[in-house]
Formats: sequence, structure tokens, C-alpha cells
Amino acid sequence: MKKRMGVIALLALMMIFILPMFAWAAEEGIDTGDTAWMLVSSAIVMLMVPGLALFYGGMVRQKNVLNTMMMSFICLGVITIQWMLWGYTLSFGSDIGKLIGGMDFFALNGVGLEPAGTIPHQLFMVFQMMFAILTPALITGAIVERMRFPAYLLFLVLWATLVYDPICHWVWGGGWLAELGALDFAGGTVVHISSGVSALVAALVLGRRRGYGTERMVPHNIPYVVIGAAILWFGWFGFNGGSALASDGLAASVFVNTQIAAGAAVMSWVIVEWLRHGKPTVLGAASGAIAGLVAITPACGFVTPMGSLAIGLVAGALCYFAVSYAKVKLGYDDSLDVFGIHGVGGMWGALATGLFSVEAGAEGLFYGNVAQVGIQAISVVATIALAAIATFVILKVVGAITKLRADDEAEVLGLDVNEHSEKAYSV
Amino acid sequence: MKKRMGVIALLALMMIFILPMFAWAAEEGIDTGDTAWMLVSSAIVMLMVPGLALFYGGMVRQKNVLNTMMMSFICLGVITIQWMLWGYTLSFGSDIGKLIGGMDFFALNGVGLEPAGTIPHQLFMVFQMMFAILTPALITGAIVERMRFPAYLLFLVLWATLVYDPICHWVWGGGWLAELGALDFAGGTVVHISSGVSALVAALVLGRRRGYGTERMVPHNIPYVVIGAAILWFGWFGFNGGSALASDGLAASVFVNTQIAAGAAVMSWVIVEWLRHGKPTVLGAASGAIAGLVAITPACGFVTPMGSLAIGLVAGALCYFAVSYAKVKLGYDDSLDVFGIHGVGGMWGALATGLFSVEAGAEGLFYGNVAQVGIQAISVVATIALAAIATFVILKVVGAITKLRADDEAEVLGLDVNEHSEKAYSV
Amino acid sequence: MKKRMGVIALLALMMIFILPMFAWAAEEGIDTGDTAWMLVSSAIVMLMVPGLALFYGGMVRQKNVLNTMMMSFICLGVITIQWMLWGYTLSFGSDIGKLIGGMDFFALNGVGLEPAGTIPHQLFMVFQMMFAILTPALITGAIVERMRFPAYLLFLVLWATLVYDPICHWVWGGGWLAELGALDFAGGTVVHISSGVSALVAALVLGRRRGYGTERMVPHNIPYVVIGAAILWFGWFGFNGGSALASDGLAASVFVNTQIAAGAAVMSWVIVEWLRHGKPTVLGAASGAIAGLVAITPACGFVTPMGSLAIGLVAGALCYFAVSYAKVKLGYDDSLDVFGIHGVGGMWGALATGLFSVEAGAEGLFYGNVAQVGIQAISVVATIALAAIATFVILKVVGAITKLRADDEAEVLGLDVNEHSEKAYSV
Amino acid sequence: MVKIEAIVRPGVLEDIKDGLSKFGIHGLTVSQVMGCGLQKGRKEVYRGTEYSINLLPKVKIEIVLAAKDADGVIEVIIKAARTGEIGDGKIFITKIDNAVRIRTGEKGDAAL
Amino acid sequence: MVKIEAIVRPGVLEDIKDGLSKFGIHGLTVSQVMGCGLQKGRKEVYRGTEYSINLLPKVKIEIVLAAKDADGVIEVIIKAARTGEIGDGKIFITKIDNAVRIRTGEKGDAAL
Amino acid sequence: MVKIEAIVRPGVLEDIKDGLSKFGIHGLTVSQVMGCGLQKGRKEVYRGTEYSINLLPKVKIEIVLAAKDADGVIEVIIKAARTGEIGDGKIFITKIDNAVRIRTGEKGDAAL
Ligand SMILES: Nc1ncnc2c1ncn2[C@@H]1O[C@H](COP(=O)(O)OP(=O)(O)O)[C@@H](O)[C@H]1O
Ligand SMILES: Nc1ncnc2c1ncn2[C@@H]1O[C@H](COP(=O)(O)OP(=O)(O)O)[C@@H](O)[C@H]1O
Ligand SMILES: Nc1ncnc2c1ncn2[C@@H]1O[C@H](COP(=O)(O)OP(=O)(O)O)[C@@H](O)[C@H]1O
Repeated sequence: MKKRMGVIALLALMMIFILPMFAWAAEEGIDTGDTAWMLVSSAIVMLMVPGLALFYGGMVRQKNVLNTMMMSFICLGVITIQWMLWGYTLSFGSDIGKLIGGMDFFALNGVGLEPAGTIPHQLFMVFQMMFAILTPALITGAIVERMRFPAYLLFLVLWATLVYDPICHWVWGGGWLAELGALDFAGGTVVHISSGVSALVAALVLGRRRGYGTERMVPHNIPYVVIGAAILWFGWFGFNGGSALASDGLAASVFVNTQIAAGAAVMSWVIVEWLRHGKPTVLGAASGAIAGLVAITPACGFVTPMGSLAIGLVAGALCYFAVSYAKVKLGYDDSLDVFGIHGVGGMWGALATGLFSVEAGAEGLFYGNVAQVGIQAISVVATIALAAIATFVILKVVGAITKLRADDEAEVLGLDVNEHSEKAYSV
Repeated sequence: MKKRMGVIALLALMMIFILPMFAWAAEEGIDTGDTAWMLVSSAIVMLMVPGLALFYGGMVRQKNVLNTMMMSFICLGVITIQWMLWGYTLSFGSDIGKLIGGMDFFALNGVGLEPAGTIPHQLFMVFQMMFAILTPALITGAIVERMRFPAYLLFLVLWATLVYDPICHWVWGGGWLAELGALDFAGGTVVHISSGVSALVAALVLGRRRGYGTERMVPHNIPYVVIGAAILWFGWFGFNGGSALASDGLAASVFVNTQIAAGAAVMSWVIVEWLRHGKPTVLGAASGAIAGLVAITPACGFVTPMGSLAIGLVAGALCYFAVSYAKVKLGYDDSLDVFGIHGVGGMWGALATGLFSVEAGAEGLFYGNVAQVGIQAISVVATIALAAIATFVILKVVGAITKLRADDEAEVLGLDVNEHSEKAYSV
Repeated sequence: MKKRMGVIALLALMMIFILPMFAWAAEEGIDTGDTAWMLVSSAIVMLMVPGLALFYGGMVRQKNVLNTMMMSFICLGVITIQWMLWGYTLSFGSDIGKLIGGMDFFALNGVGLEPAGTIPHQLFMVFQMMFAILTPALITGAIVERMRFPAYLLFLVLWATLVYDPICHWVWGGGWLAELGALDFAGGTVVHISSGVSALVAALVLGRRRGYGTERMVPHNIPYVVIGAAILWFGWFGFNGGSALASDGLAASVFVNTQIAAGAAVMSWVIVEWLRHGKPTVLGAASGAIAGLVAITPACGFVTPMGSLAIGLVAGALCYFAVSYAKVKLGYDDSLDVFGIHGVGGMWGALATGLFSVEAGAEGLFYGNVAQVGIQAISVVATIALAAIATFVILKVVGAITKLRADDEAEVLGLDVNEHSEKAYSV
Repeated sequence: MVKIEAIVRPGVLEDIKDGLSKFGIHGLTVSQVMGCGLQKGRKEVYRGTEYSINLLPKVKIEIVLAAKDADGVIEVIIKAARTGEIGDGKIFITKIDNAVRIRTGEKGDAAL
Repeated sequence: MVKIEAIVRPGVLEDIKDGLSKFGIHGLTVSQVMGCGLQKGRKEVYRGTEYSINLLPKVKIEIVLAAKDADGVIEVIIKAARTGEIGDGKIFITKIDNAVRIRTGEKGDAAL
Repeated sequence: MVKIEAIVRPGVLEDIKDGLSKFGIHGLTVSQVMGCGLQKGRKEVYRGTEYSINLLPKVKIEIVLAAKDADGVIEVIIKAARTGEIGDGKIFITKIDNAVRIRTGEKGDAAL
């Protein structure tokens, strides 16, 4: 699969030479089956954004549900434009020093319908756009119920540009991590570690919600959470499966691994919780699913079904402890556990890839290649470092421009009314 | 792409000659990739119907949510049968005087699995069925909270037959608008102008809701609205993308344009609203998305990403003003703004296609071809004329058969209990 | 199509000989279009599980919604693992006495990416996994609001292993019903009769809910029910259409038949109800859709659109009477009418396949082949027999290990709090 | 000091609030209730099972005020809430022994 | 005229209504409340955080009636609502000074 | 026996319950209400139409107790509910004629 990503990188170079924008004719090399699968994958990854809105929206208190959903939904507006104008080219433009893409694809200039692999280049671009939209939306779970919306918008644009686009280039755009041989099939580092770590930093910078630890802060609508998680699971088939960039055996294998890891993590979260609290919870089952999906993301193209089972089983239990034990001990208020699930789950997945990989030439530890774990560790640390530092700086800058936190009255009254002049439910 | 529609028209002629109904064998010419994409597109356009039910259902008051959802849902029953029996043949049967299709495909007679382009003919038929189902459902937003259900059912069958089927034939079935060279990739006139204008007429004929302008009439569940809008957005990829009738570069380009226009319109609606009312609303973001999707519908196969950005940005702002300013000034009660969004957005899209088209031989004004705008204007006017007049007449006829409006008591009590003997929410 | 199932059976034999687990290279014979459609079908069948959770969750009382949703959702965990480890091989492993599959595919051993037909074998496996997950989830509608969760989990594993896997092997895995020539395109017997009959038995074993017949037991959220039904409808395109195992004319025909039967059954249920109670209900429309979808499931690959119309029209009316008349007369408490819809609808569909089939060599009664009805009847009776007896025995065994029913206090308080320590809705 | 408790149709709340506001009364507390009386109920049907519903949605308005204002307020409410059809609702009057404004600790009429 | 206010378990409402109906009382107003008393609460768990819940769902029934009927009605309620377990609820009786039927303007007992 | 009815901000309920618990009072009934008074409302906007909202969410707490405890309880409530901002709410005190514990049939103070 690394070969496929290479194709894209090569393409980036090729694109510097002119290709007519509407090369309707130049469709040799495009496979209709691969294209069909990538069209569908792009569409269902887009659906993950409202899925996330529902997942997060159900978990907050009633007075904040709209603000929470808006934080995800608005990414469909902001990042669509950001990606089209400069995000794509920063990520996939011709490489500059293995660190960032050049400006050749600015405003989608030169991104036409010519084949990128076996699919139209624009289709590759829009598939990647959906990843760029979803990733910052993931962060919002840590800052809901207290961050002012204007500050969030500013943060969003800066984070996408200064954190997501570079890491994406490092791993998938021909940057230094790709060169190093780091394996990240569908975004363990790019998507989950980056958002999870940024979420933790944001939660720390913003501080705890008023009443955290004393007031009852429980999901206002768990059916929303379950359905949101299910839509995410569904979308993940496109997210992981589409990362094969073709409709082939690899895509099928990815699909199977995704399903198995998710199912396994549902079980392990629920069982651990059952042992600890005496009851299996529905919120736990939904959370476990996401934990498993996160963890399998970097690994799904490189491991066997049995490997996926192991990765999922560990993910469910590990994230449960991160969320219910570590967070409480450390005392930070990551409202909806973005770090505990995406951060911790993503790190486990990235390292596990280095353990379970059966990819020829990049086998994991369990297949005798000790080096791969080291490479994976480097990619994890690099991602953590950039995400943490940049998020901190961005928030300080944004905070200097406009207040980050809603004032006390707004927090009590709810951000829906305060930030959006709306109420979620009426008669 | 006009070529592709030509294929269908040609096919219509060919079909007059017998083709065995179950030509399982005759599958040469069918492309599995194109077929896969059209199967999926048909399925996700079907999903737009419940998406719309949720979008509209969330926007009405609690006592009317079921009636509102039912108005959309029942189209899946009524129009499926109408289209199968006579709707498809009226739209795509062998042309009669450029105005309407003949009866050759009555009851799907002769609609088999032979290739229509590169997909089975029945698949083309069912893809178009989903359009025929969705379009009248769009109208219901203007008449909810007051129209009697039996009257609506009668209206539904007549409107589908007398308005939708003819316009569909004019534009896509080889009728006079197709011949004139009017561009409508996925239904700006056929779907959105026709439904938007009919909605306005219906709102005027029915009159305002009791208490309109004095009582608080606000969405009873905005999360439903957001999720409904998101499902519509998702479905639109099939709606627009599937209109390419193939899984190729064109489909990819359509997909990209759809995403960009929707994202742009989210931003412009929200920003204009922010400036006017001091807050960006979630309902506004969802509404903007639909406005952008409507506007890009006729254009999506003919324009560049930059053109789509422009079309979307204008659509969001324009529909906001139609909804929040023009409607109030004019004083009609289009309950959920079908005219303001589908009518106005559709008109803008149809004309904008005449401005931004880069289609060879049918370039838009900005590419030096003044004539195209004129052609587009003719198609808009023709659609408005047929939709407005026919809707008016149909409603008068229906009104002569059975009362159109629920009585006052029913309106106060809610149409859920009154028309369906059901309550949406219990304990 | 039977041929295709034959391919799988053959494959099962072939698999006994070693094929390397990661035969990335061995992808000749795989069609990207077919693979794309099967990837999508698998994903949207997975989405039916949360769709069902919503459909059922909306129909119970508020205090039981989470437990109801959990019963479906947990199947995504339990059965994913069960299927991967031993369920797939029991169903599709090399045949043993036409009754059950052998252990050759234990833990997916030998299930690689080699072609099964034109798709990767793992993809076939995961598509079938989704069926295995959905089927026991269907049963839960009969036992909600009173069954203890631990007992349910035990039941789930046993039922999947002792009922689903064998019947699946009989019909699709090369077992005796396949040999007999029984037609079941997408699961009329395997999925619907088996779950419907087991549901009835479970309802009888568990006994009625406290207050059944005197207390008001009405759906707590009908919009959930409508959206759930719509997601099921959407997923059914993958369920039935994917059963073609290819993206071809057959898949298209199946799609069309599915849509027509569903639409027809919506209309017939609503109309019958309208005549009997004076109003058409929204719950009725949603229920009718499911009834039609169930009935067309076994037939969808063998009949014409007109046949589908007939099957759907009968299904809607028939299931309405099963649910509203027969159930009341007989006095059992099948909480959400699993037997009335899946059992009765499935039996009608299985027999109707024997009436309306136009499949060469297996024509139905209306096409002159009386024998086919008899074969269908045998398959129905055999399925009923195994499902009923095995379910009864399993429940007795489970009941001997742990209490089946929640105690009175739990039933009054609600199973959400009692079984999961959670409340669905808070402020 | 008395409490006026009015149980009225949901739709008339805004009119009552307007009327009271003109009368000079701004403080009130509203809750959603279900009522049953002479007004005939509705039938509901779920999968063929019919339920007759006689609890209908109503709104309860509670106003604590000086006894002397009671008659005027009652008139205001009747004016806004009367349709003449069964189900218009009732007004109940009770004596209140004391009132406290939490913010200031004021008691009696000053607290209203 | 008195008001009887009964706070009972949600499940017994229909039985109380039936009982009252047989007793000849049809007018009443119901609201959903949460109650706390001797009845032990429940534990809830969300992502590993436990909450102990001691507010439990109850139903409040308010009936205004002639004082002479009070004892009979109280008996009816007790009969329908008593399970003998902690949490059955309470009945409170208060004097009502006057009642008005909005539809007709009738006052006093005639308004009930 | 008196009833204390406190209408307070939603956020202070837990504090009040804790305070009462320390004071030795465990029985109470809570309902969600909407209140309107001096506190200024909020604007809401839906598709460009503005609504000004002056009904704000409040919580009503009802406690029936022996008259002698009333003053202490009022103090507990004030302490927990006072922010000093407009909208803190009110406490109303009414006489209760009798109380019955459904479970046992006990009457009067014994029923509380
Ligand atoms: N005796 C009563 N006690 C408490 N509430 C009552 C009583 N009688 C009526 N109500 C309330 O008043 C509402 C209207 O009463 P109803 O008898 O239907 O009409 P009307 O007041 O016009 O005669 C009822 O729905 C109920 O909420
Ligand atoms: N002093 C009180 N004031 C108001 N409501 C009370 C009081 N005591 C109990 N209640 C209400 O009565 C309900 C039942 O009371 P509880 O003490 O749990 O059981 P029991 O009445 O059987 O002794 C409580 O949930 C609460 O709603
Ligand atoms: N006269 C009244 N009768 C009933 N409830 C009242 C009355 N006045 C105020 N309230 C209730 O008390 C709440 C707070 O009152 P408000 O006037 O806003 O603030 P404050 O009590 O601090 O002066 C209101 O929202 C309302 O629920």
C-alpha cells in the first residue's frame, strides 16, 4: 500500500507540468470499480461528520447540544474551503524539504480528472478533504460546553493549516515519516493522535467546566450517542477501506479488520466495565466501538484478522481505563474523552501496527522485525510533539485576539442560547 | 453529459421494438463499476426521503411532527407505484411532440436488464424513480401543519403525473427543453424550481397557519434538522453524482462541485446571519447547506470548483434574504421555506449554470457565450409557468373533491392526533 | 443465482487445500465493480443493526429504550467474534452430511483474499457476517422490556450457533435445502422465518410483560421508528442487492423488486388500517415497509416487478392482520411483533416465491411448476421446526443457568436503570 | 397574599401573559400538566390497538399576588382563555401565608 | 372546597383515575415530578463515573373537590396506590378559597 | 403543617438538597417549571425571525413539614440559592391541613 501513496507523491511532481483542468477525455487508466468505491467512501466519510455531531451532541447536557453539533457541522463549511484553497496543496503539493507541500495545487489549480492511480485526481482530493474535515471536529469533544464559538472558528482554521496539513504531508504526502517507513494506513497518527493530543492540550488551556466534579454532567440523550457511534462505525468502512484507494482484496481485508477490531473493543470495554461497576453500559458499548475503530485505523491494511482481534480487545480495555481512571486521577476535564479514546487509542494502534504488521518488508515485532516498533514510536512522538506545541501556541494566539471561554453566566445558561440564540427543543 | 441523456432518449425509441423482459444473458455492455455506483446512488437518493422527513419534521411543532414526516414517507409508497405504472413511461417513454412520453413503458413493460448506456435499463428507471419520489416530498414543507392528509394524497398523485412527469420529459426525456440546449445536470428545474414554485402556490392557496405571525412557531427539535440536512447532503452525492450515470471523472467532478458549493453556502448563510442578528445559528448552517446543494444541482456537471464556490457563496446569502426578508415582506406562510430555498436557490442555480458553464459547446456567459443564459432563462420561465398553473388547478380540483385544510380545532390540537390518531412522543 | 451459491460451496471444498492467507497477488478473477458493490452492501447491511436499534428503541417505553437498543448493538460485538471464530465455518465450511459446515475455516483460517466468484473470499465472509449479526437482533423485539441482559447474551451465542449457522448452511452453504432446490434469494427462511418463529417461542417462554393489556404500552418516540424503518429500507438494498454477489443486471433487478414490494406494502398496510380504524397511521406506514421488505427477501432475485407488486400488496395487509388481530386473539405478548412481521411476512414471501418465480428451471406455480410451491413449503416447515424446537431448548437451558426474566421491580422501574445503570434522557 | 392557579389550554399562554403585563403583573410560574375533566378525549391507534386518551395537555399558571389584585387578574385570565368550548379550564384561589424573595430576603408583599 | 394533592408512583395513575371515576370524580390535573424521601435511590454509571440518584420519577395528581368528598377520595387513592413498599407516596390536603370555571364564569363548588 | 414552595435556578438543586439533608429534611418533590419576573429574557432567532423569550427555566421544590421547621428550612434554601443576581427566585409558604402516608395510612406530622 505504501506503493499507492508513492503514486500520489509522484503525481504531485508530475502535476507541476500542466495538465488541462478539464481533461474529460484523459480517462484511460481510470477504473470504474475503484472509482465507484472511492466515490462511496468519500460520501460515507462525509457522513461521519454529522455522525460525530450526534455522538458528541448526545453526550453533552441539553443546553449545549446545538453548540456541540455546530462545532462539528461548521467544519463542513470552513474546512471544505480551507482544503480547496490551500489545505490540499500544503498536504499533497510537491514536497518541500520533506516537511510540507508546495503551492502548486493552490485553489485546486492543476487538480483535474487525470488518473491518480486508478481514480480521478479530484476524487483523491475530495476523499482526503473528508479526512481533513473530520479530524478537527474530533477535537471539539474536549472543549464543548465552554468554548466561545468565534474563538473556536479561529482555532479551527489555524489548527487545520498548522497541524493537520503538515502531519498529513509527513505521513501521506511524501514527507519524512513516509520516508522513514512509518506505517499509518488510514490515520492513526494523522487523524487520531493529532486530534487526541490537541484535545488534551485544549482542555488544559481552557480549564474545567464550571461545576465539574460536583454537578451532574451526564449525556442528555444516549440514543443519539448510540446512533452517532453507529454512523461513525459505518463511515469508518469508507475511512479505512477507502484508504486502499481501490476496490480490491486489500480493501476487503481492511473492511474485515475494521469490523473485527470494533466488535472486539465493544466486548472488552463492556466486560471490564461490568466487572468494575456491576453493569454493562450502553454508553460503554458505543465508546468501546469507537476505541476499537481508532486503534485499528493505522493497522487495518497491514494485519491479519487475528491481529485485529487482539488490537481491538486491548483497545477497549485500555481506553476504558484512560477514561474512567487516568482522567479522574489527573483531574483534567476532557469533556467527552477525546484524549482518552482518540489519543490513547491512536497511540496503541500506531504501536500495535509495529507489533502485528505482516506487511512484506515492514513486518512487526511479532514477525521478527524489531525496528518497526521503533519507527512507529518515532512517528507517535513526532505527532504528539507537533500537535501539542502547535495547539498550545495557536490557543494562546487566539486567546490574545478574542476570549476563549464563555463567561460564567453563558455556561450556566447554556451555549446554545448564548452563542447561537437558539434552543434545541421546543414544543 | 448531454450525450448520455441522448442515449436514454434513443433507448426510448429502441424500446418500442421488443426486448425480452428477462434478458439475463444480454449483459454485454454493462459495466460493473458504473452499475455499482448507480446502485449506490439510487439507494442513497432513497435515503434522502427520510432525511427530508427528519429535516422537515424537526422544524415543525411537536404536535405536527408525525404528519410532517408522513407526508414525505408516504411518497415512498405512492410514487413508487405511480412511477412504475405510468410515471416512468410518461417521462422516458418514446417522445410525443417533445412534450410527453408515450405509453410504451407502461407498467415497466419492456424495461428490462438490457444496457442503457453502461448500466441495466431497470437501474436507470429506479434511479429516476427516487427523483420522482423526492420532488413532491420537497413541496410538503410549504403545506405542513394545516393540510388534510387525504387531500394531500390526491394532490400528490396528480402533481406527480401532471407536473413532474412532463417537466422531466422536457428536460431529460428528449423533450423540447433538451432540444433547446437547456443545461440541467441533476434537476435544478425538474426538481427544485418545480417543487419550490408549486410550494409557493400551495402555500398561497391554503392560506396561513392559525396564529402565524403572533404565535411562537419554532422548530421543535433542531438536532433532527441538522441530521436531516446532513443526510440530505450525503444523499446529494448520489443525486448529483449519480446523474453522471457512470463512475468516471465526470462523477468525481460532480462530487467535488457538490461538496464545495454546499460548504460555501453554509458559510455565507451563517456569516450574513451573524452580521444581521449578532449570532450564527445552527438552523442557519443547516439551511445554508441545503441552499448550496440546491443551487449547484443544475450546474454540477458543467462548472469548475471555483465556479461552484461562487455559486454556493451567492446561494447561501440569497436564500437567507429570500427566507428572512422577502417572505416576511410579502406575508405568505411557506411554513418551512420551500420556495425561499428550493425555488430561489433553484432559479439561481439554473441561471448560474448559464454563467459559469465550461461545457464544450454550451459555455456560459463568463466564457463568452451569451446565448446560454437566455436558454437557461427560458427553461426557468417554462418550469415556473407549468408548475404554478398546474399546481393551482390541481389544488382547486382537489379542493372541490375534499376539504384541503384541517379545521381550526385540528390545527390547535395538532395534525398528528387528528390525521393519524398518534402521538409522536410518550413516556 | 443458484449457480453463484454453488460457486461458494465449491470454494468451500477448494479451501481445504491450502491457499496462503495473504495472497495479495492472487487477485486475478476479482472484479473491481463487483467488489465495490459488495463492500458497500456489507457496510449498509451493518447499518441495519443500528437502524433496527432505532426502530425497536422508538417502539418501547422510555424506561427501556437503552436496553432495547443494546440488545441489537451488542450483536455487533458478540456475533462478529462468534462468526469469525466458528460461525462462518459452521455455515460455509466444507459440507458435513448436508447438515452443517466443517471446521476448515475455523478462526478464518484459509479465508483469504482469493476470489470467491469475482470478489475476495474475505468480502463474502464479512457480507455474510452482517446477516448473522442482524438475524438474532431481529428476535429481540419479542423479548424487550422484560428479559435480563445476561440471560440474553447467553441465548444470543447459543442461538447463533445452534439455529442460525445450521439453517444458513442448509440453504446457502450447500446443505440439503439447497440441494432440494428451495429458493431463498436473500434470507426469507434463513433470516426472517428463523428469527420470527424463535421470537414467538421466546415470547411464550418469557410470558407477558407486567401490565400487558391493561397499561398503556405505546411507542415512546415514533420519529425514531420512522427513521429506523427508513435505515432498514436503505440497508435492505444491500441485503437483497448484495445477495446477487455482483454488480450486474441481477442486482439491479433485485433492487427494483425490493423497492416496489416495500412501497406496495406501505400502501396496503396503511389502507387496510385506514378502513379499519378510520385513520392511516405513521407507525403503520413504517411497519408496512418492513413487512414488504421481509416478504420480498426470498423472492427478489426470481420475480418480475409485477410479481413484486403483488407480493408487497399482500404482505402489508397480511402482516397488519397478524399483528392487530391474530396476536390479540391468541393473547401472546410479542412486544414489537417480530412474529407478526418477520415470521408471517417471511412465510408469505417464501411461499410466494414458489408462486411468482420466473427463474429458469425453478418457475413458480403461476408459471406452471406446481412442484416449486411444495419445495418452498418444505423449506418453511423445516425452518420453523428447527427454530422453534431449538429456541425452546436453548431458553430452558439458559433459564436453568440464570434467571430469564427481570423481576417485577426492575420491570416497573425500567430495564435501562436496572440492567445498565443508565438513563436514556437527562437535562 | 393569595395564589391564583389557572389551568388553561396551551395556546392561550402568550395572551394571558400579555394581558397580565398590561395589568401590571410580571411575576408568574408556568408548568406543563395534563388534565382530565368534561372535555372528551381522543382515540389513538398503535398497530391496530386503540387507546382512548382522556388526559389532555394543559398549562398551569401560578401567580402569587396581593389579595386585592385577585379579582382583576381572574378577569384578565378569563378574557384571554375563554373560547366557550368545554376544556377552557379552571382557576383556583388559595391563601398564601408568606413569600420570600431569595435574592434580597424581602418578605410579604414586597417579595412579589 | 379542598385540594387533594397526591404524589404517587407513575404506574398507578390509570388505576387511580378508574377508581375516582367510579367514585364520581372526573376532574383532575396531573404533572410529572421527581421525588425524594425514604425510598432508596439508584446508581447510574457514565464512562466509569458513578452517580447516586435519589430523585425518582413520581406523578402528582391534583384534585379540587368539595370538602365532604375528601375522605372518600383519599381512600380511593390509597387503595389504588398502596403497594406497601417504601416510596408509595403522600397525600396532602389544603383548603382552597375559591374556584372559577373559565368557560362559564361559574364559581365555587359549581365550578368543579 | 406547612408547605414550602421554592422556585429557584436549575443549577442550585443539588446544593439545596444537601443543605436540607444536613438539616434533617429528606422528603421533597421537585418539578421543572418556567418562570417570568424581573429577570431579563433572551433573544432567539430562527431563520431570521427573532423571538424574545421571557420564560426561563426554573425548578420548583415542594417540601411539606412541621410549621416549626419552616424558618430553618427557608434559611437553608436562601443560603444555597442566593447568587444576588435578579432571578434567584421566591419561596412561598402555605398552610397544609393534613398529610397522609399512602404506604401506612399514617396522618399528620407522622406522615412526613
Ligand atoms: N376538580 C378538578 N381538580 C383539578 N383540576 C381540574 C378539576 N376539574 C377540571 N380540572 C382541570 O381543568 C381542565 C378543564 O376541565 P374540563 O372539565 O375539561 O372543562 P371546563 O373547565 O371547560 O368545564 C381539565 O383538563 C383539568 O386539567
Ligand atoms: N416532606 C415531603 N414534602 C414533599 N414531598 C414529599 C415529602 N416526603 C415525601 N415526599 C414525596 O413522596 C414520595 C415518597 O416518599 P418516600 O419517603 O420515599 O416513601 P413513603 O411515602 O412510602 O414513606 C417522595 O418521592 C416525594 O416525592
Ligand atoms: N408573583 C409571582 N408568582 C409566582 N411566581 C413568581 C412570581 N414572581 C416571580 N416568580 C417566580 O420567581 C422567579 C424569579 O423571579 P424574578 O422576578 O425574575 O427574580 P427575583 O426573584 O430575583 O426578583 C420567576 O422566574 C418566577 O418563576
